[in-house]
Amino acid sequence: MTDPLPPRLVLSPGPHLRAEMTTQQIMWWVSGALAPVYLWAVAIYGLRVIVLLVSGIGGAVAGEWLVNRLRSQAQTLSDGSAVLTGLLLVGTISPGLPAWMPAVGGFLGLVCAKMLFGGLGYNIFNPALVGRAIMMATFPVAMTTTWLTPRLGAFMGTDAVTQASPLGIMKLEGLAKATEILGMGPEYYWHLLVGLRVGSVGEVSVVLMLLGAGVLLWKRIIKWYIPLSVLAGLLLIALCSGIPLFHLLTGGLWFGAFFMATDYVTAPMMPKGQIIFGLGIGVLTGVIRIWGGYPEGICYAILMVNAVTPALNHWFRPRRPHWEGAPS
Amino acid sequence: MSNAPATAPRQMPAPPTRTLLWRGFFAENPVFRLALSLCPAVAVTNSVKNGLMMGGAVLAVQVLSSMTVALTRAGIHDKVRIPIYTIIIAVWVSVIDMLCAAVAPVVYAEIGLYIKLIVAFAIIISRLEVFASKYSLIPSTMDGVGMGLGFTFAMVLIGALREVLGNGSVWGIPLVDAQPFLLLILPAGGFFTIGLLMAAMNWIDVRRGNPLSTGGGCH
Amino acid sequence: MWRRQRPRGAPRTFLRGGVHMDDRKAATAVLPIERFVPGRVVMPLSQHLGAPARATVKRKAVVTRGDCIGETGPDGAPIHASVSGTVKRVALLPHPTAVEGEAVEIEVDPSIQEPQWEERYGWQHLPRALIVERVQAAGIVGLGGAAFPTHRKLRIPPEITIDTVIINGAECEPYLTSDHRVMLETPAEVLWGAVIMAQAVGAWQVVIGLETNKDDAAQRLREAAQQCQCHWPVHIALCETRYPQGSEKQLIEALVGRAVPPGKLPMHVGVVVQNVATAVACYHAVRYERPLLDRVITVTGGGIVTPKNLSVPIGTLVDDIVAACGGMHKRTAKVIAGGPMMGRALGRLDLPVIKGTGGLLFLRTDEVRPDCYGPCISCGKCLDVCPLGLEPNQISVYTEAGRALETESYGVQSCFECGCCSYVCPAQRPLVQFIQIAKSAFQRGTALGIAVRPGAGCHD
Amino acid sequence: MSRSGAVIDAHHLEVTLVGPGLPSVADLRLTTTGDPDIPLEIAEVLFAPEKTNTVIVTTATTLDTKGSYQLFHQATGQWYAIAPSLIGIVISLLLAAALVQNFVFTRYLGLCVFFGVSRKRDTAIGMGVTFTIVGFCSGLLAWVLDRYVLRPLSLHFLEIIVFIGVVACLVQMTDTIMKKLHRTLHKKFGIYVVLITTNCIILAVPLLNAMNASGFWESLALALGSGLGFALALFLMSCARERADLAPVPLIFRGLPIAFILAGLFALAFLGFSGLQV
Amino acid sequence: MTTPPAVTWREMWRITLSLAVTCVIAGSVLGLCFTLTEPTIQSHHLEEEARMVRQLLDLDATASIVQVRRYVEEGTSPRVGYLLPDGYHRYDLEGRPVDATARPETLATASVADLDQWIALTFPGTHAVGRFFAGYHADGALAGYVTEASQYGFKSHIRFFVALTPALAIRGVEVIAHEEDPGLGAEMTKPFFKHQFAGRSRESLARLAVTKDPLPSARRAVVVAREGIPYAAWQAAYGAALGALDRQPIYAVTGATISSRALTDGVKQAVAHLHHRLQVVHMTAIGGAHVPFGSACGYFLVHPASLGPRTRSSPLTPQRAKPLEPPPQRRCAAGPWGPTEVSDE
Repeated sequence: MTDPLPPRLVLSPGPHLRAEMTTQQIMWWVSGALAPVYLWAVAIYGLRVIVLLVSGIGGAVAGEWLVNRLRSQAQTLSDGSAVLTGLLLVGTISPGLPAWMPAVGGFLGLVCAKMLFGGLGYNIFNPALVGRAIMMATFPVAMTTTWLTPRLGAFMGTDAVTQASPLGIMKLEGLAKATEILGMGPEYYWHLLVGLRVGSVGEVSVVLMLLGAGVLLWKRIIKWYIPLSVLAGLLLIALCSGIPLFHLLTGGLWFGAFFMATDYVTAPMMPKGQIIFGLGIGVLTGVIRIWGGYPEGICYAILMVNAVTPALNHWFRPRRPHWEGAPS
Repeated sequence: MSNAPATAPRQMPAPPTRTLLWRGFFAENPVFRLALSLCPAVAVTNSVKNGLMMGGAVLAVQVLSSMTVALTRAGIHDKVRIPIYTIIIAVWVSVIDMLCAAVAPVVYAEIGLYIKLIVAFAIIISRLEVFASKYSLIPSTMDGVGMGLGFTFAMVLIGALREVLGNGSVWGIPLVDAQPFLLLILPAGGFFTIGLLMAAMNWIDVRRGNPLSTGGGCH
Repeated sequence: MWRRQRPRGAPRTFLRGGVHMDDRKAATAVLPIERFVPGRVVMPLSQHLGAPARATVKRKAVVTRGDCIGETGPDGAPIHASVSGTVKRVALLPHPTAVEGEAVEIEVDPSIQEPQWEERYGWQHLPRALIVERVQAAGIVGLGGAAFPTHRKLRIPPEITIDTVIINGAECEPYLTSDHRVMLETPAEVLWGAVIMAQAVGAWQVVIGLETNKDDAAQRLREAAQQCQCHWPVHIALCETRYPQGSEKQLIEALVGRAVPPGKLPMHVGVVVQNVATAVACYHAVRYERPLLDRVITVTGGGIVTPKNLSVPIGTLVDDIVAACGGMHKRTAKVIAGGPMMGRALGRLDLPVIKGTGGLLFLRTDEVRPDCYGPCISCGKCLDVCPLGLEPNQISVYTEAGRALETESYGVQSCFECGCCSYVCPAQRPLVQFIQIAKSAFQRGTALGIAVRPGAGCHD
Repeated sequence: MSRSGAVIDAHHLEVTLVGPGLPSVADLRLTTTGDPDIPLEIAEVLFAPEKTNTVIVTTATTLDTKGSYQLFHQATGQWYAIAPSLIGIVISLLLAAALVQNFVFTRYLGLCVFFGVSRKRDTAIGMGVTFTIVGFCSGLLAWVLDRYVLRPLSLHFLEIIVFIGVVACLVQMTDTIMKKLHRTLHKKFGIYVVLITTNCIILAVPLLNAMNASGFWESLALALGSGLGFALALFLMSCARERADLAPVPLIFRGLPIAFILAGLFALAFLGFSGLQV
Repeated sequence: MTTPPAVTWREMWRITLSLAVTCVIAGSVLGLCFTLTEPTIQSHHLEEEARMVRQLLDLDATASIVQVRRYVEEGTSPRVGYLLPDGYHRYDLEGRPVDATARPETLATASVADLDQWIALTFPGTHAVGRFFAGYHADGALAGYVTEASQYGFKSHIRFFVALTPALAIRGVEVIAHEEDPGLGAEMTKPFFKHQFAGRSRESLARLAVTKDPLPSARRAVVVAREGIPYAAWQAAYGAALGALDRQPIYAVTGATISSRALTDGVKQAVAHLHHRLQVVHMTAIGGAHVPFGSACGYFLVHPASLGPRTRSSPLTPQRAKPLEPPPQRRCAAGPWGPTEVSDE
């Protein structure tokens, strides 16, 4: 079928092609990379994880929708960032939390950290982590005590609240007693690796997170600079504690390093800046874990280093080749 | 109904008393609009009581310093007026500080440091420089009262919001047994509250059709 | 520290930035160049950078192919009739780059016999000035797209020494295969053209740079270099297939490892770069004193029924080419003169092919990028691909906020608009246009705010 | 009694003894500095590996790693003080004042100047540097006045007027000296020097020192730490605000409201430092 | 930059004069104000402390409270000193009395700060390190002790009072100052936590543990009932329920185990220290006579009569200066240990 003159030729400026990956696709790829982690969470914590996800995502989506509505501007939900924020938020909370709390966190995080600054791309702090920090300040008891024992196949599972997370025990009881309670043998480390341990919804299985991160690295959505330097930074501090492997495998480190710290908007853009950013996160996480008040510090560490991102972007700029002696 | 007597040599007609008294509440609110004296607005407003006390202290210092300056302005040498204003404020702050300590020791224990810090508030010295040094006693007093009341209003407003939502109580009396929204009594909550209240003020302004001023800060 | 090191044996390339993209050349790379002569041509009088030519013919005049119909000053390139026939009108007609411009419309008269151009004696050993003179008389301009009069590039100021002539056969734009076919089919002409230009500028070596996806052409050139005995050091170098490999400065960096500072020309580092088609045109101009008359173009894209490599007289209308290529698909949304990255979208089809047109690209709705864009998410991809180390994201954000005048330090002025940043931007922001706006703001001295268009609707 | 040991962890401390030989458990008497009358229970005394004359004392009672202790060796009649090193204390106080108890984000001081000056990065850096230097000097000067004049003469009711006087004089002096010595420096930083007077941090530091009856090193750490903390807060805030200035912030939030929200988010992030024991 | 117009001598003189006059006026205003408000501020301060002690010990307005201040004298042979009602007593580290100094008549109405200064001057290198209170009913009977202590909690030091019966069982705990997180550590000031200590004997404290289990509701009811009623009434009402108290752990505040543990450790330590020190000061020798602690009646923290506003009173100030004479033994056997129990006998 041919037609001598199509009705309308588009007259847009070049380039007329574009690469495959769009913002929306990036958001969905990241969400997809998180899927195994959440499936695992459902497997060990039961269907309540889904309720939490619905709540967290619902809160975040509601926040974005409401602000757009109040500003009477076009809805931006289809870019997928609000859903991802809700998803990430639920990854950082304890599985036994009352279901309405993630909604509050998601809503406030999205509104305060993102929508008030003009929406996607303009936020300075990671909205999911701001949501978590707000929840931590508002529901301190629920956020720190509602851990569940992981039990494979526990679909509607027994909701027994167990001892604290490994890092909580470490903070509370000190190294010697925690070693005794946790029984840090090879088997324990194996459990840490596969994710049979007490922890936040998204952070338990290091293996599955590596899988998701592998996908993101393969799709070139994230680069290795940030995650590796986060791990390196933490290792630096954890070596002082005497149990580097424990610190490396537990807590929200991997979740934070691969899925939180790599958030484009709140991370620096140049490799050098990214490495400093990552090292900062790692070191601060270690400092908070070992000397600070909280058992786990990656949430606050990322937030604090997010604050430095604009400065890092200012300091580390692309190298302009052949500049010297050239007229500007 | 202007009260300004045209006696002083470089006198301009003072605005009417009503304007002087009211403008501190909205149009020139020292916290929300002029963005001066912000420290106590965040620091001591986790309860209405503290806010009211702080507001009262600022009101007293403002009025007393304005009165002092209005009365003695003929004798103040122009070159050293700023140091002398500072001394006057410092004296009144010290007096109020001691009185507060004597009258309300419990509240004073919490906000004592901030009462002392009133001496560094830009709002007070700026009112002295802008108003009290140019007008006679009564308008200056009224101006001080207006500004002080505006400040107190802001403090009570912020304090009430933060206490009711963040602490679940009013004037220290618990309202409900439910868990309050703890964030608001933390520092972050204080900043959020003021930010939202400022935005609300802007919103009212926009609804009234006034142009939006995004300025502020002391210079 | 982070600079990419070229592994031993790997193809040469420029140092930073650039995009690897699907070259989409398969559809036309194997098609030989076909000759197509239309029933009429429209010769715009402005086909090069600089003041337009003055028409020397009137309506109803009869012209023979090769007659000069537009004169210019010493800096311009004259226009020659590309077909024999009758001048129908000299008028303001639609122009592919400007909105419209003065043009000469010629109706082909098949009865007029095409003139023959004889080989000139001693063409291999002409003095430098004479070569340049012949090139100028032939009306040759840079056929890579810039349309800068070639004789001006060959006229080197005495204080500058040129050691290398680079023939740009990179053709890094996707879809386009015209240079590729030219090199495949007439390698000797390319070589001789290059040697002539080396003579003209006093260079002692010639480097022909091709991308690795044209290694068959490289092979043909190598064979030709052995056969033609031009006694000149000619290197045929393969470069990585990476956009914008064909950009002058990038190609110089890849081939001779020299960096051209912003604001300077290649000749300042001792290099002259010419396109493959230009080289062939120069060869014809010097050997036969034949003016620039034809142009090899690639007609391709999902919107055209039969993609072809065509050799057409300059001035051929797009309409006629579409007809010669079997017509357009219904869903064709965009017609682009040139490559998809730096080419220009055409709003109508009654426009002529001019000297600088390297191809015609017909894109369907599903092949073009959408017109709306989202906010910058600071992914930094544009920083990675910018060959100059600029910060298009910052420029765009500042420009959007109406603060284009603060973008100096992000390098607005040195951008050559290769479009890599726009290509990779996941938010599909038209970064090149933001940079253009910023540039014009600097020229005007004031910046205007641009309404922010959040990405709503883009993703549906 | 100079410092001769340090607390290693909750149950161990390390002491370098004057003489050789390993003292027995019964021979040692360990007390906290404030409670010398109540000995703490010692479980074991061992030589420290690879150190001469240094022993590691294991206690049954839990020790405070930041506390100071006294050890009495009855056989030699020697006293040993076990305390964190001075540098350690000063650094820890410094970090506490700059980060954990950041004056802007946890004590809400200096906000007028903070919001007024944090719009541009350059002004923020200028103010931060100037404030740190002037604040440090005024903090020390005020401490000297408080310790050697106000306190002995029981004139503490004059502290407000004296401290504001110190600040005002220092600011005037800095301004004049800078003007005389370095014109360009004055041009660059002069405006900030004048602004310092309205920054309550500079007044709060001596007031806090007076209130807590701080010693010299504590005052020094507080003066320096508060300045550094303020400078850090100002710098981070200015970077963030420059970015927020480019954003399509809702109309009613433009300017100060969004700056407050931003400060709230910073305060939220700084919560991570809470409970930090350096 | 325009140079400022030159200042004439006359003008300079005026400026100096006006500044000087301002300063003088300012100084005198402040001095006047200070003189007027200082007594009230001081009495408020004392009153607040006295109110708390009185409330903790269920004392009525006629009761009297004695503050015992503890000092440490540094040096090669350190001494521990106690400012007792009759004077300043020094002991060596083992608790053996070294000497005692009667308080000069001139300091009869001195404030705490003045007394501290007096001691610091008399015994160089001495500084105050702590204190406790003893409360007496109007008839002179010992009502109990209140000791002040502090312990590092989650973020900073928690300062608290522990009230004890004469037999050193805990009557109550009151947190004076803390910087714990709201909703977490700050919950330890709530009745359900702080009253968990009430009723425990000194001996049982050594075994006292902190558990993270939730507080059983039956226990909670008993504990919360302590709020607002006198100790004796509470014990009378819930005596039966308190039976197994010594085996009951402290149930930590949910999510704030560190703060809960810190306070529990602090209370345990405070009681142990008070026990130790009472044994020392209980036997006080002045002029060879044993003065059992609690028998002296002169040095009141607050005497009912001194509580009117605008009266100058200081913690160790009697309304009428009493000479250091061996007071009659009045029901001092209320203490749980007799002289025979003192270790260094």
